[in-house]
Amino acid sequence: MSSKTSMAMVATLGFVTALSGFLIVTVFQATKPAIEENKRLAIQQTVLEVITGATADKHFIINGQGELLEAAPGMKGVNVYAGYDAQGKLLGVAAEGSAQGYSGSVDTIYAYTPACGCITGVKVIKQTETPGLGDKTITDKAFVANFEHLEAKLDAAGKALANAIVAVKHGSKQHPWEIDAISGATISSKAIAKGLNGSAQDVLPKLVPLLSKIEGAKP
Amino acid sequence: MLALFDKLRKGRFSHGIHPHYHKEATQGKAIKRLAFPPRLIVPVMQHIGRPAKPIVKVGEEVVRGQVIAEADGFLSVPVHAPATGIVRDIGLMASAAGPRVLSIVIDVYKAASQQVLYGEPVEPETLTRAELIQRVQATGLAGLGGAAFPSHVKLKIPASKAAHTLVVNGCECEPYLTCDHRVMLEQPQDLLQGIRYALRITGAERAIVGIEDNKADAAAALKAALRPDDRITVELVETKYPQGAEKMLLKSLLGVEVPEGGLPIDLGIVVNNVGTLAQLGRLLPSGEGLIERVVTITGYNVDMPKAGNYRVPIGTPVRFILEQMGVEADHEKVILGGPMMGASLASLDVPITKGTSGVLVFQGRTFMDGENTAAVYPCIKCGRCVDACPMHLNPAQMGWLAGKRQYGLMETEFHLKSCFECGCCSFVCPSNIPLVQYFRIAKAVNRELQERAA
Amino acid sequence: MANKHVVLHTAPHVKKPQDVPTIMRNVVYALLPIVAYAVYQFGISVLALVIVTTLACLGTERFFGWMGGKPNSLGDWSSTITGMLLALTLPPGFPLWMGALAGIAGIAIGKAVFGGIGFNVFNPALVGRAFVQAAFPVAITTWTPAFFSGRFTEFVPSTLTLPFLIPPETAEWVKQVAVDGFTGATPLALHKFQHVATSPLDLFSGAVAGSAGETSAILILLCGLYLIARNMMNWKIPAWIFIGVVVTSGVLHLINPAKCADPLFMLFSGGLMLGAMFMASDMVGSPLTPRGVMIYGLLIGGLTVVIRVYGSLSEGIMYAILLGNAATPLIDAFTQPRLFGALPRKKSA
Amino acid sequence: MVNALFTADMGVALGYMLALGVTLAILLAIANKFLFVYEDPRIDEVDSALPHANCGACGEAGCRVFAEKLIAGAVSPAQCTVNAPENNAAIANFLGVDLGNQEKRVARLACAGGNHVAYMRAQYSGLQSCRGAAMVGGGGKGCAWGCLGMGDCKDVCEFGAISMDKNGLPVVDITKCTACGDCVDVCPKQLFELHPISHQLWVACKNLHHGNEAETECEVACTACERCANDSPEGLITVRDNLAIIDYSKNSLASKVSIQRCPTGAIVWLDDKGNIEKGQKAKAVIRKQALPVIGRA
Amino acid sequence: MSLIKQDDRITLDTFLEGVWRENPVFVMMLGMCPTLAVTNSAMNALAMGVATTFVLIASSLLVSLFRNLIPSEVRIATYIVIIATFVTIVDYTMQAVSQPLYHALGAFIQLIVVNCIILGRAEACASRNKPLKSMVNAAGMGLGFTLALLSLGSVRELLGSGSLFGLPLFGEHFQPWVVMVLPPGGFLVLGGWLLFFEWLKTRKQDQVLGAEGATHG
Amino acid sequence: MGNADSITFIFFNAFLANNFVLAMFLGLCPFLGVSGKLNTALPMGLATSFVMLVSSVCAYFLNELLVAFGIEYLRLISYIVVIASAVQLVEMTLKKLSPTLFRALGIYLPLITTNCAILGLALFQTFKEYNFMQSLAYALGAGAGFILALLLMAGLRERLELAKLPSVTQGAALSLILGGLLSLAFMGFAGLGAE
Ligand SMILES: Cc1cc2nc3c(=O)[nH]c(=O)nc-3n(C[C@H](O)[C@H](O)[C@H](O)COP(=O)(O)O)c2cc1C
Ligand SMILES: Cc1cc2nc3c(=O)[nH]c(=O)nc-3n(C[C@H](O)[C@H](O)[C@H](O)COP(=O)(O)O)c2cc1C
Ligand SMILES: Cc1cc2nc3c(=O)[nH]c(=O)nc-3n(C[C@H](O)[C@H](O)[C@H](O)COP(=O)(O)O)c2cc1C
Ligand SMILES: Cc1cc2nc3c(=O)[nH]c(=O)nc-3n(C[C@H](O)[C@H](O)[C@H](O)CO)c2cc1C
Ligand code: SF4
Ligand code: SF4
Ligand code: SF4
Ligand code: SF4
Ligand code: FES
Repeated sequence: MSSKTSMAMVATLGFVTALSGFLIVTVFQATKPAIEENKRLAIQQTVLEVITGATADKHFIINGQGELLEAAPGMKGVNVYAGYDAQGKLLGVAAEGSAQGYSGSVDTIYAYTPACGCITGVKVIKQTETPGLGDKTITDKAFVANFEHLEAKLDAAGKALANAIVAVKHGSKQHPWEIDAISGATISSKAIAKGLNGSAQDVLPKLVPLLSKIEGAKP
Repeated sequence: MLALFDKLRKGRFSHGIHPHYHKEATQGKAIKRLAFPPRLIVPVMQHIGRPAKPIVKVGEEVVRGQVIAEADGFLSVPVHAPATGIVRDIGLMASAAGPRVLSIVIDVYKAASQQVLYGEPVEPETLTRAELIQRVQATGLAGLGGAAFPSHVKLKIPASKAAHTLVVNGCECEPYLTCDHRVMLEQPQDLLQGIRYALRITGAERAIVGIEDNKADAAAALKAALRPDDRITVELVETKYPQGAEKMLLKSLLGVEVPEGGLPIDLGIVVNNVGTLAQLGRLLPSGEGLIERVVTITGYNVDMPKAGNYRVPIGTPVRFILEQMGVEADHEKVILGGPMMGASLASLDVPITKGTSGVLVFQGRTFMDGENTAAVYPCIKCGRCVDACPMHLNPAQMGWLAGKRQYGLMETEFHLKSCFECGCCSFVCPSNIPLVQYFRIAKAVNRELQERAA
Repeated sequence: MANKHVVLHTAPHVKKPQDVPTIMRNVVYALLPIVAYAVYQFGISVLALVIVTTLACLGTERFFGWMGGKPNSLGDWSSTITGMLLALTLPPGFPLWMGALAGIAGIAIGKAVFGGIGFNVFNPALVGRAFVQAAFPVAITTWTPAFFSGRFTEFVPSTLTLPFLIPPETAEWVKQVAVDGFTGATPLALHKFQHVATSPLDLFSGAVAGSAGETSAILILLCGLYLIARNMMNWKIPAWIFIGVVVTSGVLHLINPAKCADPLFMLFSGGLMLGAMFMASDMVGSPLTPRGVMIYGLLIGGLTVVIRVYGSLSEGIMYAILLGNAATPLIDAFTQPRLFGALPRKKSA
Repeated sequence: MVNALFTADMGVALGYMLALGVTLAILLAIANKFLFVYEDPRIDEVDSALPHANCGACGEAGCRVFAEKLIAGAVSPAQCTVNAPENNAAIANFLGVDLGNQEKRVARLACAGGNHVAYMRAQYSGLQSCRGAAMVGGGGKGCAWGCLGMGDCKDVCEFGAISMDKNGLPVVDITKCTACGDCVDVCPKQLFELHPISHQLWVACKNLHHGNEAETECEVACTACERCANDSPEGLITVRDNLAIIDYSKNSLASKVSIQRCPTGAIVWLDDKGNIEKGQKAKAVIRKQALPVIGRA
Repeated sequence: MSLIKQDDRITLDTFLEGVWRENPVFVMMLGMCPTLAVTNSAMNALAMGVATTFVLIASSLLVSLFRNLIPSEVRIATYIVIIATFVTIVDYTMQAVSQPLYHALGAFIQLIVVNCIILGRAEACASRNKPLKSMVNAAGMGLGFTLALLSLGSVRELLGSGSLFGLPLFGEHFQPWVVMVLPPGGFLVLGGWLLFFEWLKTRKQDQVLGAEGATHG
Repeated sequence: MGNADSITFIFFNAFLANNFVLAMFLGLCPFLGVSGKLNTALPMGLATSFVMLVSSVCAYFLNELLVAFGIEYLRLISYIVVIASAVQLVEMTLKKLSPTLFRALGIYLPLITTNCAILGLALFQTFKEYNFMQSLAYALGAGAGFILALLLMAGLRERLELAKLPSVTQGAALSLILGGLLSLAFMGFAGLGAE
């Protein structure tokens, strides 16, 4: 193997990689605004949907020290999204939940309404459950109705939920903090309950003291 | 752990089958002599090795016991005239296997006394081992147990090896056959004499006669005839097919396994059939040739009152035997040998040879022992053949390969060569797959390919 | 015509009196009591289901035979077995059209594409069931109560669903007919999801929810013993499966009794008995050698428990058997019998 | 927009990509140097022009081996009889060697005893395979040398050159036959031989019985009457072991004269399409259907 | 380079080759992963097909343009860089156009890089032919791929969800066969198509044979 | 056990429940192409798993680099280029060290480069934000799963090679149907390891 071919190899690859780098950056720059807008819109839409009546939203992050910060790229912590009505009144706060379902994790965004100390809406944003079965958690009206008013009160100490949110077998719901599972998709239902419970147990104790701050930070 | 298991299993070999034996019809009947047929067909190749060379001419008169074809080298045995008569033809005649083979056709004199003229008596005790082996060859003896391997070759222990044990195979595990049984009962002295000669020739220290436990009377007869100074023991083994296969018998008696591709002599053992040794005991001192043997003649589903064991001149055509038995000429199947390994005949003009132990006539739906049909189904992978194969082969796998003509693979990966065609696998196969036939084909093809490559 | 001629045939000239149709026919006999008991338990819905699945299997078998220009293969009874076993693994109120689809799928993709009897690598009945389980996960986990009063005159509402349509909700109907305490969940699901134990007595008598044929373990055991006694089934397969189940669940039970039920419950609940006795023991999909059978059985037993305990599903025998089938060629390849008089292996395999 | 392109991003990205590309190229170049294994690129080229039937008709263990030997000059392209002639020509051209054309050879069958002229003496039942049948009492055919008609040769011919005629005799389509020799190997009665198509005089019989004895088993058997030998140039045909044998080293002397007086039509003339021509004196066979199985004549 | 001469002409076959005779999915069995993974609905199938076709054509063009400059040692690496560039472009474009579609196809858009069809075309066609011919051929391949994906996607969506391109076809009481949109469904439907084509082929052969037999008889 | 981020769960999930080949549809070309014989399937599986491990490690560090530079959009191209080079190095080494093995794997070695499973692994581990140990577990699980699927398939195909298949079922259709049935059987592993 002559060094000439080696040189040719290096030159070719170098040229081609540089060329492709150029192309990619160009495209990336060109599409970046549209993509970010898309992503933001997607989240906003979800938040506004899940918090009934909200018309504006704001993204906060609660960091490890329990401080509330306005979200900016690169920040670490728990995401919460505040939803306000046209008058700028805080209607609810949305947070993210996630748990393992039948065949993968089920990710949700749920709305916590401080007024009633309950969860008032849930939206599944990502799941890989069996189509036509596990995804009934999105389409089944009776199931979705569970989340019109799902109790999520803190206990006296304010460190955890008074009653853990659980899914129960279809038709056996008795308490306001229970979720009536979809028959045939108990596992997916439970995944949602588990996601809510896990997140609520963690987020609500931090969030509740901060509510007034959020209230103030109008959009 | 495994070794312990093996020890526990000594006294029997694993796998094998239990067919219906059907021995009742003939085992109680004493050996009788069959009449001489008008014409004998004597093939020059009745043994494994090189064919004998005819030394008589067409039209020549031969006397019973006279050598009519001489051995061609060491791995060959001479052929003697089974009856006094005139040589009518020397040409290609039908054989049990199919191909036409060179045979000497003798028209038997009706009026002749059929005295055995030839034969030069000797005192075996006075001869050296080499001389004895020469005398054994001269008798034309080839294994009567089935393979018809020249007995003198087997008895001559190669210089590199030594024999310590002579195993005498009195199992007769094939269904229907009882000729060895009768020989043990009626000629214990001949047999024991033959064993003593064989011990002397091979230099083995002891002899063990292995007999299946359904022939206890034969064992008793042999024991009764033993001399106190004999180094011979008689042992009963389980009645199970193929107990008589030498590898199985050695496993049962001695707990040893003949290594793959090896012979018993590799373990210092020589195996001989009781019929062979009984003949040896008679022929060696008298110097006669092997001109007749005991054959079981019986049938299934046929009316054969004369069924029994007969002393039949070598070369007697099957057609003549059936006529003597009073069996009509039309019948579905005639088998030379036992039902497990014997050959079904295309032509009744095939003669009895040194290796023929039985003539079986089957009639009607006799192919099966029971309710089955003969329809062949695909292998359902039941594993019965694997559990039946006494050689611990994988007949099912080989059967699949054979179905795709992958004969080479059968040999290199699945030990095709170790299959001794006992038929256990075909016997148990619920799909009626002709496994053994596949294996025979595969072996033949491989052999041809190797020959061609060489 | 009297022109009889000599017939030539290769040795051996005698045969053991058991051929494929004989064996298969006896399996049908052995299944009949189980079917009868299932009908007694669940009524005419199950009877209809058995008939439909069997006809679907037979029809598909014949259709593919005809397409391939092969002779009629219905006489070997194997498709009948497939149909009967398939029905026994389905819920009693399973819509008939889905049952038919399971039969068709089982024979078509489980057997016919491979060349018919003997060449299938997976158990056709289970292929059929796995297909509908994946296709209709709701219908196949909808259980109806045993011994309801009108069972000999009345179909379960879902049974008669029109083809291709969603079966009606049976919850209301179940409330009406059920003896109290029926929860619509199998003992395994109850244990797994609700942590409720079922009494052994109920398990034996079959007064629990479950597939049509899986509910009375004792009867299945007896019918299996018939086949074993007639030497038509390899008893080692169920035996090793039971050992696999008992050992695995025993260990897991000792470690965490809340998560894993005790071995006895494991053994007698769900479809294990039917699967081990009649489905894993199908020789076509199981290894040839005793050593292979041991590995196969232990694998199935172990997997069943693992899936029951750690998986998302409450019952694992069907998938365990299918996986066992899939592993069979591999097992066979590594458990060739040891040749009589084998020399020590010089070269590696 | 254009401005946005020349941000720092672009600089980092281009630098990174360049570095990546160059590093890897250098790595590969080094590896190439130390790990290089030379393989004649022509092997691939030639291999790609072969048919990939891996049939062994060329006598090698597969196409790739043949390609290697072609490069080495050990074989010539035309030895692959399966390939399209133009591809072989392309290979010869590419390698600059002679095509090495040989005369086309085909498989010829030395038996004419279909089931309408040859007697069966026993009914074989079992595996439908000539090999298998031949091992069971010879298969039941009267003539121990004759074709059993179960078509092992047909099954084994990868090129579909053999078909069974209505009397159960294989017929070779010589346009399809590649002389691979598989049928020669498979036939248990050794009835096939490979011959150049110029060998047109042919004895379609292997029966070693004499005269009547042969004819009672098969009506078209060679009876060893020696007429063909007598009518032919000296040494072209000899009768040995009751069978006429042609000495093909004298093939140039062969003509249709030899076949004319054959009483059974056992010796024939094959035209270049493989059609059979019998002599004038050969008895005409009018029977169409198979003979019944008869125990003994 | 090759023994068997390349033909520079662009014929209808240059295009049609990939559509039918050498269909990448049904005949050459290439690019199986996206074929099975994203065909659980017709829409996904179509999007995947179009995206792949774009990458196929664009990369064919570039490879063909540079074909004489690239040293054979870094041939593959270069092709891959070129392909990856276009895939990244498609990736970002799709994100900009529709988030839901992007999520449905998941990583499989990025995995177009390793779709053997594209590299295969680069190796077998683009590196040996002039740009236009390469592009025509690539377009044919892309069309063939898209059609194959569609034929899978529509069957799977039809049976698995009772709809086509999201439009419900069988009414609300239709019981979907969930298995069809699950992984086994992908394998089985493609297997089914192949069986069907094979059956058609043998039937055609039988007919031809039958006709021949008739003239001979 | 049970935690979705635990090493064991990641391993078993990639190995069985979300088997790369049978549930995720990755690496199908070699799965269908090199599964005809057991004794080529095993080396192929091992080679692929090895490359998976290598590329997983490469991808992990490469990603750190990309994030540090803030040029994540070059991820795809960097991954594939690095993987391709790694494969080529493995190929060259093999060719040098074991020409017989090289011959046996023949044209399939380059296929590893264009094997979705390799790139898929690298991309998924990045999407899932696995740390180094998790990535390793993921790669090992995926590799083991690939070998398992390949071996099962090869075993089945070797057996069916000897079956009397209907004329239409030969070849690719058969492999696909087998793949479908295997995938059906693997559905039994759903959720294995989850709480
Ligand atoms: C192919 C298949 C897919 C399934 N998919 C889901 C699913 O997505 N979500 C779910 O909760 N259960 C799923 N299941 C699990 C069963 O339906 C399970 O029995 C059920 O979740 C238990 O709930 P039940 O007690 O209400 O019947 C699936 C089962 C199968 C066989
Ligand atoms: C080809 C061949 C060679 C044999 N060579 C010897 C030999 O050298 N010495 C010997 O004692 N036996 C020899 N035998 C005989 C075998 O030991 C054995 O007794 C014979 O094959 C018959 O055994 P069977 O009836 O169990 O098949 C040979 C057999 C065959 C077939
Ligand atoms: C399957 C099988 C069964 C056999 N059965 C017997 C038998 O029952 N009796 C017997 O003497 N030989 C039997 N033989 C032959 C023996 O293996 C061995 O060849 C014979 O005893 C050697 O003695 P010979 O050379 O004197 O014939 C059998 C062989 C085989 C392969
Ligand atoms: C003991 C036994 C069990 C069987 N189990 C099944 C079964 O589970 N499923 C099935 O389709 N066939 C079964 N069969 C019948 C038959 O083996 C099956 O149809 C074959 O798989 C068809 O090739 C069984 C047969 C026997 C003897
Ligand atoms: S015939 Fe051969 S394979 Fe069959 S059982 Fe006997 S030794 Fe084994
Ligand atoms: S006995 Fe017959 S059916 Fe059973 S495994 Fe052996 S060959 Fe197959
Ligand atoms: S030529 Fe030979 S192989 Fe062909 S059919 Fe005749 S006997 Fe069989
Ligand atoms: S098998 Fe015989 S007929 Fe067929 S191609 Fe080969 S030589 Fe010719
Ligand atoms: S497309 Fe996935 S490996 Fe080829």
